[in-house]
Amino acid sequence: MELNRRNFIKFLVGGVAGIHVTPLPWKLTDDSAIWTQNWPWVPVPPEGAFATESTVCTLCPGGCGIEVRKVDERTVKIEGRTDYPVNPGGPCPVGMGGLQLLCNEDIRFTRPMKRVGPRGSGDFKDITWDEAMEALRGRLAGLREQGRPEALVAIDGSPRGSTQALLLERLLMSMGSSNYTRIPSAEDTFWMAGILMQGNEGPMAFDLENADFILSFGSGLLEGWGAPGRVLNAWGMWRGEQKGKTRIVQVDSRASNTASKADRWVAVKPGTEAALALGLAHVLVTKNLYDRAFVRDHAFGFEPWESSDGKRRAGFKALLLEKYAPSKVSRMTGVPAAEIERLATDFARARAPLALCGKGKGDLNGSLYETMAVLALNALVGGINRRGGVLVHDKLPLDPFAAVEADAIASAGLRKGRLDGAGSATFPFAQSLVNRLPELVLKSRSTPVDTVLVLAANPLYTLPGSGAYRRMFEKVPFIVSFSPYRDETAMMADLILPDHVFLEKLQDVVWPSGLQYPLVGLSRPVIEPLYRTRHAGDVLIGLAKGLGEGVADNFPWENFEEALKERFKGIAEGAPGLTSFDGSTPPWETMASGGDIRADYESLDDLWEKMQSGGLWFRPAHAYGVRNGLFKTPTGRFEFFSTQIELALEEQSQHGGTDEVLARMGVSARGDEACMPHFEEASSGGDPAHYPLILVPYEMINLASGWIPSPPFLFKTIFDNQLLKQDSFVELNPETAAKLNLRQGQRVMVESPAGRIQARVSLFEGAAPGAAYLPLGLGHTAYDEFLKDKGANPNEIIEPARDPLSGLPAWWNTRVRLRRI
Amino acid sequence: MEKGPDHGKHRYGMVIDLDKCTGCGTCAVACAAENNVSVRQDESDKERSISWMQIFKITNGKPYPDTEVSYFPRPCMHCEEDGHGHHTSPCVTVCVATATKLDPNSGIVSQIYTRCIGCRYCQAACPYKARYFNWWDAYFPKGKGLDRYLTPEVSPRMRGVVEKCTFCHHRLMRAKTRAYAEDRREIEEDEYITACTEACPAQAITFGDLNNPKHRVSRLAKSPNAFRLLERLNTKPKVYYLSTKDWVRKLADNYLPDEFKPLS
Amino acid sequence: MENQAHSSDQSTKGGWLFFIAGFIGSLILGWVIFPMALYSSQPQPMNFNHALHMNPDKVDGIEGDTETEKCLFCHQLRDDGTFAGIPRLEKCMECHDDPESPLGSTPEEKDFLTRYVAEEKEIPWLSYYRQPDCVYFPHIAHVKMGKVDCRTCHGDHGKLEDLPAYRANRLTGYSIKIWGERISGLKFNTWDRMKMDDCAECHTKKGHEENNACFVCHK
Amino acid sequence: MTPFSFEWQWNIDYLLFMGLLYLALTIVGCGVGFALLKTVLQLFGFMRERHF
Amino acid sequence: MDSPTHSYGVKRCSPGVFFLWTLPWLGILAWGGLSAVLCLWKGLNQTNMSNVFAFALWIVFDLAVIALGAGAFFTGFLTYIVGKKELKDIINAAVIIGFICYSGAMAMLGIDIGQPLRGWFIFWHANVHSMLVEVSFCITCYLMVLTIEFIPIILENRTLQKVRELRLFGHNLHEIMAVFAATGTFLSFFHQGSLGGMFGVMYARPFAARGGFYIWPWTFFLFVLSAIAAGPLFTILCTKLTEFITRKKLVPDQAVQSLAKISAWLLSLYLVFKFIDTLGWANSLVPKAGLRFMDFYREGPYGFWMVVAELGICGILPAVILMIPKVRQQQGWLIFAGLLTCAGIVLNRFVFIIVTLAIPVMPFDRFWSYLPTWQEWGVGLAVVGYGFLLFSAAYRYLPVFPKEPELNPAAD
Repeated sequence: MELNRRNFIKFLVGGVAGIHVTPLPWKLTDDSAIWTQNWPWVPVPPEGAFATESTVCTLCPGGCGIEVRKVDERTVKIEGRTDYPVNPGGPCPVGMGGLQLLCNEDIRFTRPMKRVGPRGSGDFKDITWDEAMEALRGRLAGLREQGRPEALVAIDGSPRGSTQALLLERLLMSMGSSNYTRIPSAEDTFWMAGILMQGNEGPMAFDLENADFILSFGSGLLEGWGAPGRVLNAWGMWRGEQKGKTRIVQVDSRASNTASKADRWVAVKPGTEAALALGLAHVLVTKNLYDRAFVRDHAFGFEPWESSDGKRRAGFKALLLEKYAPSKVSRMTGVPAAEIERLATDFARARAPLALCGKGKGDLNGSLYETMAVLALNALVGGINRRGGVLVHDKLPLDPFAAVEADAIASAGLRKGRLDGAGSATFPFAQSLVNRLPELVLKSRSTPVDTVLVLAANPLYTLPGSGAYRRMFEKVPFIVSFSPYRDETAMMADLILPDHVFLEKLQDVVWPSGLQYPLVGLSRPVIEPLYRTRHAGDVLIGLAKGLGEGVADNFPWENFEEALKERFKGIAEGAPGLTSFDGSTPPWETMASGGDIRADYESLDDLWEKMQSGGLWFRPAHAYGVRNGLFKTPTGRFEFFSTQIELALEEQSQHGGTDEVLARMGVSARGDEACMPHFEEASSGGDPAHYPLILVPYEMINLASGWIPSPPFLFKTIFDNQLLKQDSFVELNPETAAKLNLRQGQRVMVESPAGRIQARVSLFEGAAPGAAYLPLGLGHTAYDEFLKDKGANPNEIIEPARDPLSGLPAWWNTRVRLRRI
Repeated sequence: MEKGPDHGKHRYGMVIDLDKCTGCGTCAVACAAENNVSVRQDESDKERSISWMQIFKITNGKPYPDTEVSYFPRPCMHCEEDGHGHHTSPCVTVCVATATKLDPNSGIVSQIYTRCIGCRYCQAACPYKARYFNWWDAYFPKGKGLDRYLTPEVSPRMRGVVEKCTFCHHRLMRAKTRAYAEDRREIEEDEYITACTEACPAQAITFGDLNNPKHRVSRLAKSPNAFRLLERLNTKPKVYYLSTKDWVRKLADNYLPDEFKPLS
Repeated sequence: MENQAHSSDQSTKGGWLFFIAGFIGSLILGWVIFPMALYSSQPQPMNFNHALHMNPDKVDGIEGDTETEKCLFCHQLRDDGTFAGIPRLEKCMECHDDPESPLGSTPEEKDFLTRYVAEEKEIPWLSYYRQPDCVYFPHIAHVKMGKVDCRTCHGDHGKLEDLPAYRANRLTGYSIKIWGERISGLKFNTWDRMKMDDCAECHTKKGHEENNACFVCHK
Repeated sequence: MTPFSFEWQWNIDYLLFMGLLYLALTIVGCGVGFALLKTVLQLFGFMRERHF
Repeated sequence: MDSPTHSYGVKRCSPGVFFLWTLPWLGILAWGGLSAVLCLWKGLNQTNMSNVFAFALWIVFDLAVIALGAGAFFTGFLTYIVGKKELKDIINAAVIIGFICYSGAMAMLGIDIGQPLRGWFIFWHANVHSMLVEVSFCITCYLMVLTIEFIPIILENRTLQKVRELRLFGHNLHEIMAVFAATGTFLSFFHQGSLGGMFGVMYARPFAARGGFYIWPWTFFLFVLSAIAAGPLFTILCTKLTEFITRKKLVPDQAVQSLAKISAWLLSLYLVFKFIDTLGWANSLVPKAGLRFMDFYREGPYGFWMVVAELGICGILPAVILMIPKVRQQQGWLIFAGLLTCAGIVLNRFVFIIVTLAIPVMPFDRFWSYLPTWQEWGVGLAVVGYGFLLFSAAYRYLPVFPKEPELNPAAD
């Protein structure tokens, strides 16, 4: 009996036979399957107690109410709120995916940082908050010591009128710099048009839900215009309970979602919306369909008049009759004359017609004359301050803070005026012109700008002609970013003072854009900050305090919350409002009650406390139909002919003829026409012979297009003929593509005089012939793998002209050509 | 004994009004966020990306300027029949390991990831492409913090298994649990709705019990404008669509020439 | 290989011994060594005397008429019906509110007060009965609506004076309580095993076969 | 799956389908078992070996 | 050269030559092994399969290989049950080819499923209504049967014959081979059918769906028929290839002709049914789904030519060739027809798998295309390499062709 091979085999056979009558093979089979069910690398979300907290979304100026579902201290889901009047339901997809902007360490700055590598390299070093604050404080103090505080420039993208914006501007003023600039948005254009025609500083308020005929001039109602939660909800209502009662007509050059889903799509040549609006006005006049009572009693400059100097002035009506007959407008816009007449008739015959403007989402500014033309159209049908029209409001009674007390250094700095020339003779109506900064910095050898503070903005990505900003930032000595995100602009910064992101941050949401009644939301933090970030408001206050007496005196608050609460003094003392909404009757239904509202709070403290829980103050009341004393224009009337433009031109004409002034303002019209809404042919640097197509950047609701990055979830909703791997698609009409010999999916270079980007061709019957459409919101060069190098950013090749009169960038008229690669 | 399609206790279903739907994609995002759906670096690979609620874009194909686009949001249809008259859905009959079943009490087609062996037969059988295979492990790179938003109510999937829309059945469980806490056994119409229904800003989606005549869905599903996707295949989906537009209605199914009967 | 012709006959009988040796060897491997190797053993961070806390003579304040209600006093159902599981420190501190003054005199309590209450640190308990992530188990449906005793699934855990070590399957990560303590898989008590078939068996026995539908217990 | 599994349903589909599976397995098992047994018996001389 | 490991009275090449011959097949196996490891380790993302092409190259290989391996059960059936004695000369080869095909297919399926470690759920948690369960059950059982059928052949190896236990066991198994053959026939019949049934029951895929008898759609029977028509031809092709490579005659013509004749009849019968099925389907199920026959052949590379190729060139043509005894008896024509038939059956399986999935059902969906990755080719071709290797080894060491010594009398 030796252990030879055969016996060993027998031993093994015995073993194999034996093992099968033990649990081992069976349990291992079972356990290995169970192992695959519990792979250690598959995350197991921890259990805990569920809770929901409500707050307000600040990812766009729309300010939807949101509810955040939490498991213990983790936020797991964002949902819409039914007790918030802006959006009685879900928010937009960006808001829905917001948690991905909170819990992603690759796109966030988790602590203050200092640049160590070359600019733009993204090489940063961790520093402490003390070091960070001291670095910036030292820089600012240095500027004051050198007596050039005006070399401090801020680029701010926080919503207009928000406390954070106020504090930043205040810091600059206290320092002695008037160079506070803002990222231009549709709100700026609205503001200017409002001032010029209505004399009113309140935001443009559209009584959408009460209108029965909505004529939108390129406003992307379904692409995120205004407060998306509100507009989409209204849309559902128009197609639901109110089926057939409200008609929607979309003026657009492309079969966008809004155009397709509207009752009627009026296809216009890109950029000719103003001409169409004026053509409609012409029909209203010739067919006598306009509101004669309103024009007679409350308007100025419609009929001919004799001015004080005895000159006979033709007026708006004459301008319409002369230049905007349907046949002419048809040639300008490509819309058949008969359709113009029919549309005008339908519009005028509606009970509550409302014309809208603001290109796309309104994240970018629009054309001032176009906005004025649309406003004029509303006025012609008597739609100003009428139920279902454009409502005229005063500014919110939020406390503006006491005036800045400038010390000697500051006063000297402030006297030097603004670098960008906003408010100057050339740009009399602009408040800030960030688009002028690059040329100012780049043209001089030593830049007049020393330090730039960037707050809630990503100019390198979001502004048209972004290349110029990159060159500017390469030259500016010191850049400070408050961005919580590793965005393109932050990558250029020398110092990062990361802000909290929205769910960690206390913020006021001032009047969601386009809303027809005053509303302030309070976006409360729903979780403790995840990282070592700091509220930008607190940083600004801290900085001011660190800069010593002259500056610190203007910042009497301990922290942002205190400053914020102080602003609500105005609300508490002003017209009564409500701090809760039960969701039963929408405010737009009850608004007609006039001013008859009883405040549900007693004092500032009471209001503040109630706002902490409901996150809301609003005033669902409006004095419809009141027009007397409404308009704060020099004539006290709605001005079809803006006397303020006339005045500005006159003031300047001493320095040359009016024609010269107009030329400087970029206005091609001459004489009285310049003071009235009119159509200005888009000017573009590109020669149509070499650049045969017009580039139309368009926005999508399922991509964030402002400074906020898109949550990765959104890419599930992007089609593969919009983005495929690293390529975004340029939409072309099949006919246009055929002429250029391009096929679906083909890679092309989109070239403009300003640069070129790569894209693929997407054939779309709904694209206007002769135009090339590129989506905004793709083509990041910063952030993480989910966002970086995906698609192209059309801003890079846009050659922004100046919008006539407003001075803001005109980004809708760049010409391009496509080259196969 | 097999119960007929109408004889189960509940038959949860959905009605999507395509006239209201704006194609914004909030439903798809809400679904992904609610259900811990994995997001990959390249979501443009539509053949392999996962979107339980997938949105299909359709156009009427007419030349400029008569072009129109519309959208079909497509969750799992939770079919009631397999197309051959059996009271089971096309995917359920074929599943080898009983990983997917049609629950007779709720009408929901369940999918158990830990049971699924990943043979993908169900995907082949589903004409709606509502089923998704996990070609990769869920993507949560280390140290990125992305897994912090995962909800414990839905189990994250491992690679190699099929997943699909579940009508947010965990919300049904949530509602039931809450009802139990309040000493109730039955739940109300609004207590259980899916994440997409809740999220839709245009209120285009309605969810409820098709067996309950009081629920809005059972009324809407009987509307003359109501139709289902690929109805002729007799899979009896529980997701209905509403549209007044004939070209949209026509694209919901295959028709021989002259077979389609327009509404107007 | 040269003597193969007759070696086959020779080795036949002796060879069977090798066969039997192999057979018995694998029996030992499979029944004794394998189960020992498969499970890890980890002590709880500190001891908890269930028996003491459940004894009204020694500890009062734990209210409840029935055993189940007493269990639920600490292992609570939340207002939304979800089950809180092992109590958090907060719950313990409803009674043990002062780190300085113990209520009793056990060393565990002292340990608890100094190491956790004073430091405001949660005790990292190891849960014996946690089902895997794919399982949705609503306690409320069983305890409140189904009137199932805690004992049915958890056995006499509430009578233990000492917490046993936590043993987990090294391969699957399951607590040994789920698959069952006995490697043979035999089951004598309802709480011996908590696999799917056991849940289903109980549902069927109680006439709730509809609850064997997949989505009742899976998530 | 065995009739003891909770997923088992007492209907004709299961009986027929699983029945045939078990039948096939039984036949194959019996066949192999028979050959094994016969071999063992022949080895220990309880049965005569047939020569080919 | 005689060696104690070879059978008596046959000549085999030298170990060195044999080793060189195995090299390419080992290379393919290594490629397949690497692919398999990658797929198991990293997951199926290594392939180009997708949610559209849930089934792809591997399943095509599987179905093709299993259809071609049908020669084993059918020849076994003819030999042991029907009693066609002349087929005893080819049955061993048929069994080995069957074994190769089935074991290869099983291995490939093991990689193809997303969770191989849970594969046994098919048995433990079976859904008895799924055709794939029927397939799995029968294939697994049949693979057992094939193994049992293979064992006596292995044990007939000259060296192993010296071990008494093994010799006895082999003989005893061989004695009751008819039982196994019968069981195998039963199992194989059902899974060949249910493989077809798998597609026929996808009622919501109008391209694949079929009406049928009881629970079995017509494809069930078509697959059985096509498999038993093509399987024996594949066995013939394999033996002819072996004869060609070894430059020996290994199987008497009688056996080959007998099989070929049966195949010819079965193929013709299959084609008749297939045409009836296609016409019936095109005129009932297809219009019911709102489609027309030609709608399926409009998009992508899969045009009407596929129908012509599958049914005409690879169907009618070989059937005609094989039906005429004089033509069939010429080796060239026989091989040509065999190749066509086998290509036809592969094409048929391809159409049912890939084309079914590529054709969109929702009108607004689009046509997708698919190209396998090298990993997919690796795993697929590994079966071929494995087949060559195993068959070569069997030929070298086992009495695969019992008539070989007789047909090739030793020169010395």
